[in-house]
Amino acid sequence: MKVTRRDLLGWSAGAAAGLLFTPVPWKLLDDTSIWTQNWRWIPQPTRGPVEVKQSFCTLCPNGCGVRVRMAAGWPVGVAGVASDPISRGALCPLGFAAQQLNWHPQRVHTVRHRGNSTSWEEARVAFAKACGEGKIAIVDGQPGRAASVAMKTFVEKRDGSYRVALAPEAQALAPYGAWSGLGAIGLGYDLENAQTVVSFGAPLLDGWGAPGRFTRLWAERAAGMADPQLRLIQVEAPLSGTAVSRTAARAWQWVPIRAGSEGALAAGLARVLLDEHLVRARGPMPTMTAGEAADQTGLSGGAILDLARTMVARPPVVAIANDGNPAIAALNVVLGAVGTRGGIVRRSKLAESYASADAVIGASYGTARAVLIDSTVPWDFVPQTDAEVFRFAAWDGGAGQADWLLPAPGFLEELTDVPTAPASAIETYAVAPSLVNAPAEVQSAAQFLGSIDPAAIAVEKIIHQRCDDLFRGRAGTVYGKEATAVAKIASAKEFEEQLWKGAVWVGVPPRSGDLRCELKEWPASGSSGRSGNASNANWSSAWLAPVLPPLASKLCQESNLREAPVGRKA
Amino acid sequence: MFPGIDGFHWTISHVVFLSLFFIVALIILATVVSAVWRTARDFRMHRAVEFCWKSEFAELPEAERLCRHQLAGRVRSKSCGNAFECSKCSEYSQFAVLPPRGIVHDLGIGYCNDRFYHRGHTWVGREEDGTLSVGLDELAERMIGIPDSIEMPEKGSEIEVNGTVWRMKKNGNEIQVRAPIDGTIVGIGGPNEGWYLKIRPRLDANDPATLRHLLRGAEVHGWLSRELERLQVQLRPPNTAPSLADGGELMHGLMDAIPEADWDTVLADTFLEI
Amino acid sequence: MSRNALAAGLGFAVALLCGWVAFPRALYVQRQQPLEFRHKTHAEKSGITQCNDCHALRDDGVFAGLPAAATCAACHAERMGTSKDEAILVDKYIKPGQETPWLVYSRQPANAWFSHAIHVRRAALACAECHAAYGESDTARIYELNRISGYSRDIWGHSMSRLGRAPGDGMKMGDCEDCHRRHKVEVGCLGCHE
Amino acid sequence: MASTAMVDSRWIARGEARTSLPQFLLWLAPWAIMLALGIYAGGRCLYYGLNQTHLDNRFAFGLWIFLDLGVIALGAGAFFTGFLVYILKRAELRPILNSAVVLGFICYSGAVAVLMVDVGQPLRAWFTFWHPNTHSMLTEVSFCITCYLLVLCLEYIPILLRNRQLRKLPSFLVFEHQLHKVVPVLAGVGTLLSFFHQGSLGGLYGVLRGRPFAFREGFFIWPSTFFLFILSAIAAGPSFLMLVTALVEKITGRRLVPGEVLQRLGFISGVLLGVYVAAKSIDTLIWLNFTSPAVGFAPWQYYSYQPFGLPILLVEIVLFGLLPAFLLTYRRTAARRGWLLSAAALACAGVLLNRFVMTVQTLALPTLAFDEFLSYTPSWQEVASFGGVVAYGVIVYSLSYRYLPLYAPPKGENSHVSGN
Amino acid sequence: MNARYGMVIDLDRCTGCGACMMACAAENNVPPIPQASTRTGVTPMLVRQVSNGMEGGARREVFIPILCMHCEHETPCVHVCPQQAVEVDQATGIVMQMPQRCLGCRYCMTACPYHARYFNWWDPAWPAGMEKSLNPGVAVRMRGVVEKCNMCHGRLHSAKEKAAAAGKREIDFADYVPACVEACPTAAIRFGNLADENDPAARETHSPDAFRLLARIGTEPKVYYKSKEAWVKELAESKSGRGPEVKHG
Repeated sequence: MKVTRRDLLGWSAGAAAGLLFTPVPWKLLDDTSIWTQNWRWIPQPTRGPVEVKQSFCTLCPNGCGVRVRMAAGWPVGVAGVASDPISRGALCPLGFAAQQLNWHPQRVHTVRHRGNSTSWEEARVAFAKACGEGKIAIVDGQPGRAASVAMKTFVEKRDGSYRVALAPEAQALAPYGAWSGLGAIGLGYDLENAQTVVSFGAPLLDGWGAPGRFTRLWAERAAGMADPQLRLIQVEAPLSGTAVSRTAARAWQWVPIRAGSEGALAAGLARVLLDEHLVRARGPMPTMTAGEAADQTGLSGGAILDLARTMVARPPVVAIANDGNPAIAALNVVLGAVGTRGGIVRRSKLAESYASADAVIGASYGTARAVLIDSTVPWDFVPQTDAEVFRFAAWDGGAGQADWLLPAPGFLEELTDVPTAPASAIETYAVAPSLVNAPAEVQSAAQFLGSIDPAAIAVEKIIHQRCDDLFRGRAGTVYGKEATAVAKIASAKEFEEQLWKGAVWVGVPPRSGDLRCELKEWPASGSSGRSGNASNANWSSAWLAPVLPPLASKLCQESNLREAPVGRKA
Repeated sequence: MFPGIDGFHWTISHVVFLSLFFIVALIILATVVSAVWRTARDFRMHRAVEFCWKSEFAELPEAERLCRHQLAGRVRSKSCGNAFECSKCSEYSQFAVLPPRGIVHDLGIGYCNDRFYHRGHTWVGREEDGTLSVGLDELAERMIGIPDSIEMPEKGSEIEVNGTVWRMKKNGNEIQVRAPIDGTIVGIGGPNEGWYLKIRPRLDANDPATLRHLLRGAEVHGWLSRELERLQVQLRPPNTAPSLADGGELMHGLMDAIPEADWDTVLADTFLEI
Repeated sequence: MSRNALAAGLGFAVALLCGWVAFPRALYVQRQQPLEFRHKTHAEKSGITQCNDCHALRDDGVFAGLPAAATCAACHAERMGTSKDEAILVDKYIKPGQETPWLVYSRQPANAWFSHAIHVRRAALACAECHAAYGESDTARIYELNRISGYSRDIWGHSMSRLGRAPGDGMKMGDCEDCHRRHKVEVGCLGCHE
Repeated sequence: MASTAMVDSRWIARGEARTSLPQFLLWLAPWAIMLALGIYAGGRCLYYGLNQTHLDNRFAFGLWIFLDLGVIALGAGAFFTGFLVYILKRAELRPILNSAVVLGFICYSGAVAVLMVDVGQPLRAWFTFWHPNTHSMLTEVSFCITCYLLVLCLEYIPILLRNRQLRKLPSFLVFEHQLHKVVPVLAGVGTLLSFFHQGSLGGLYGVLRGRPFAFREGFFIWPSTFFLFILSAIAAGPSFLMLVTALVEKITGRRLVPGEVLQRLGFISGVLLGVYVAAKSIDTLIWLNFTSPAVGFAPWQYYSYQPFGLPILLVEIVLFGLLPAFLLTYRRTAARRGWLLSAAALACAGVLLNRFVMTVQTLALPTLAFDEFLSYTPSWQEVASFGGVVAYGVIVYSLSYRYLPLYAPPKGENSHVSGN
Repeated sequence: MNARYGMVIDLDRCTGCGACMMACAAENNVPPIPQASTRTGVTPMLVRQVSNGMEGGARREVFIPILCMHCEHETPCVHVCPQQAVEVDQATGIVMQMPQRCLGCRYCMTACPYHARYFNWWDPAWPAGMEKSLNPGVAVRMRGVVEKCNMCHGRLHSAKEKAAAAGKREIDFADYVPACVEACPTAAIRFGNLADENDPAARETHSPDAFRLLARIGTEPKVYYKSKEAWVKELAESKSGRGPEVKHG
């Protein structure tokens, strides 16, 4: 029989009705919604056992203690260690996203020679050849590590030179080093005992030294207090427009001056202090009069006088520069803040001395055949030399400035030790075990050198040796779960074990009078390397890794809080 | 939504809101279901065709809805309000007259006085065996000539008065012929047999209700003459005045002769389609 | 009319057939476990009777889930018997130090948080209340994967209508809620979701 | 081609003069393109997500929500006319009833379509029904709009089935007839539903205590905007109907409905508009002087941001409110077609402006002291989808006009009313 | 005894370093979307910089961390959500956003006066391999849903589980510290149970320096702020944008 239109109509009506009595529509509805909740293309966290491990963040010389949450062997979260005397539980914002760094798109995975990828063997041969042909130089970013020792010994054996790229805080200390003839290393600010801190553009609240150090100090002794026990006076030019830097915004007092006139103000202040006999006549008399200073800084003479009075009102007082500006150092001499409690102090007995890497630059070291740059050196350090440059780096900071780009271990991928942070008043030592297996293709500079010179000592050995020495020194205290005097620790082995578990050795407080700066006349206001503006030097630019974790880029992108530092876009 | 589903709370607002919703939903559902059900019922009770006819009848042009008595000249002007169901008409009886016999040829087309004519241009004739034969009247036949195709119903199928009983195609026009009476098909003929269908009426052939609604005699004359007028008007070449009522003989195969005419309309008016 | 009814009835029947018979087959794709695991045999032969002998809670309270290959290796470092499944386990996974890629019947979406510690330790629920008597089974069931949602059929439960399910058959949110309702436990959304 | 034209003519009710097929297609073509573009844009939004739009976290609602509010307000003509014809038995409005239903259908289906693109997870939209939060105005809206769309479909079917070819199927014709008989019930339900969701759309903003610009005290659970939206909608609905009818008459060059019908519509519209404007003014005063200061917002400051100055408020109340209300009700002006239509246009503009202000200004204004005043410009995808909906409306309406008896109520109407 | 978790944020201590934002994003697996901007990003914790509008030495700036205020009363987002994707947890007082229930209508975002709710405009994505660094305690949200601060409920879960494993009913409060609180280098954020009068956070809410944003709207936020500076307190009660001008980034 023939199927009519009407039959089809009836059929489909029946079918439609029937469908409602089957699971089809309901199940599909349910499943599609579950599907939208678990789209296959959405990344899912890895399942696996979660554990918490301790180590130290070595992305900058301050070496803050970190508590790392590990899932299935991968770091998934970073937090501070409250018991850590250096960071006091604080981290810089970047630290909280550091677990992402090892996956950063700009991670260096292959040995590259002038842009083309090649092998470690090639690099080794090339460097060995260079060593044979002429002098070599090694530039270190975090001096005083075991690795530094290894590099130093290697290079000195070959009559080369070991140089250091200074952290900004250390640069500011250079003048005292020069005047005292001690070298910049081993000096620090005794902020813990200061009452008045005059910062000439140093980003004290925004990435100066270990993030936890001054901010905590400030929070406990200054924040929100009408009459704080710690007075922070920020001398600084306003940022673009009317905005001010974080430090200036939160300081007890902000003294806005013309950009670049820090030196003049320092001189002016010194002049006033001496003229008005606000300090016991000490040190050189600046040639500059208060009037001239007023003209240059854009402050009124009265303002400078008031500032001078405020400074000495609450001793001890210390001035902190953001660069190696000698005028500010001289001001400290006038204030008598050098070598005294709450001022600039000499902390180190153990520290190795070294020369600043700036010396690599220019003719003085033009004869170098090869320069090896450790991965701890900030990316913006570019040696002006025609020598063959071997650059170790975990992340590509952009531009083939180096002839050789050598993949170095990333975040927590390498065993290292953590020497005293620059600008710290007290000596510290810690061991940062690696928590993540480094990918096969990476090598640290020390390992690289070791593979060239069989006689070189392995980092592990040096660390062991140092622990031994520290234990024998019998001085200081170990801060683990609780604080224990070294003297009370039974054996070197136990001491070392504690350090490997994340404890920090803290040396004895500095004695005043260990540091003396004799200054005949007022120094010519040295050209300041960086403009004394805190915004230019904060955690994101002072930080050594050339890239930001994606989350940090996110912060810059999705909030008005911070500008992305140039060349640090992830 | 329902108790036991996450998010259902026995709170006033929740219960009130949902019950309101369900009431509304039920009402909507009920209306649809009732409409469907009543439709089905109409079909079950064979009222569909009748109903369709009524609704279409209402939309037929005035000229097609004239009362048979006006056609026969018994009243001046009267249009039918019963969709040609004369048995339902109160005034019918007063005009009841028996027609004369014999074939008449006074309009140039013939019609039989002993046949009963439906306005859809079909006729019904009595047969000896008590069945009724159904055919196309001469006007329709001449108009269509030889149809390109004919689609007849199956033997034994029921037909209902005014329902479509068979379809014909001519030059791409579909023609639906309306059944003149109720009944069962007992024989299938065609153009050549002179009749198209043999029908056993639902009621007895002699039952007045069977044929009462159909035209006879004078009514047919009046009706046909009107139809011819209409044709003349509709088929006249554009921009010429309407010719006289007795516009000569109606030729065979009109549709082939004047293809350019608006046959869609003409056929519709002829076979009472809307 | 009757003819209409016939057509409609036909359509209805066809729909029912497709919906109840063809649809489930189309929706779920069947997967074999990497190897046949026999709970019963283990219970009998090795005297491992407690579920948490293998499916243990870690010290931090997190459920370890299926035992790692290492756990199996404790006994199956070398072949003990002749079964080919054991051979697969030893040669394919334990020896090369690979984890066995079990297909987890009760795997929930990442956004659902379930704590065995809370349900087993605090509420003292028996494993079977959710996992049925799978512990006594002596075969690794076929794993049925929902093509759309990407989860095991065990989540919806084996009866498509979800009617008359055995206890522990079905692990949808509604099932959790029912149990919570029975035990008068009030948890908000975030009690179980991440 | 000829044969196509012939087939096409078979679908047009006999005796209805319609333009030739090619001309009709020519008219449809641009709209079809627009619609295609809209579908493409909407598709992108569904496939790539809403990053295709220029909406953002502050401007969570934008052009689309404005479109929804707008068309739904204008579509109110459908339920209101139905209400007048079937419930209040105003038979004189019957001629435009069909057209009203089709317009309503277009507006609501368009709105729902856009909503489905606007939400981030359309596949989960049914959660609203499965786990409804009955405190949310949006729940009320979703429920009512869905039901009412259903009602509109049911009201549309009879018109559809009166198509010349479709009606040839006896089952269709009979069904159409039976459906037609229950339409009054549907009209009643529709009225109830529309009443509520038009209101809830207003409530949507009125309940936002976090947005003092929109927040209104109210009566029982409904903020005053609930009632204002209903009023404005039923005021503007007839005007819109009038405009469309007039437009169609202009385009087709045929007089479709007797002038009195339009005047009647205009009068109703005018009266309601007057009531609305009065209510709105009172509400605004109360809000400016009590509601807003109570939560610590100095009212005049809402209007201190350009372009949303005080003028906008005045335009809405006077130019788009009082003026058309007068023009529509005053006999002399109402009698003049030109005045009548421009007044209707003003009324529609008024309700659109109101919806725009409620959506955009509410979100643009800062709430926290340190917020910025934000603006936003829709992306081409948003605009295209918007245009798509308009095109969809034009196309559906044109087709309905060509093939369905929109303005010619069946001669046999009586047979329907009396039933068989 | 139901808890009412809340925070007191000492604005005088905030240096605007952004550690809280980072820790929050890392803890909650918030994706770094390359195309996202200040208006389309997802920052459940957002530090905003506001100045007193003065020039020179008189200028003061303050950093205000904005997160979900977990409103106690008339919670705006809860009332508007059409499908109960937002609810106030009875046990903790946390206002909970359920991305899996959300259909992305964004009505809650228009309702929130603090702009503390964020829409996922993009599919979540990380550089290749980086998904290994995702926090297993929190599920990644899919595109097209709203999210906000859930007070690190992932940590609450582990705390509960730990307690249960140890056979305890109540969690050890030390185990439940939201990421931002943990991260703040100056300990400016104090987290606690406001229902417990002995809780230091609860006590701080009564300090004369404590205030809440837009308190007059009457939503009873459970996030308090604290500052000794008068002009900062004035920010709390918005004068509809007539407050101190804003730092544009």
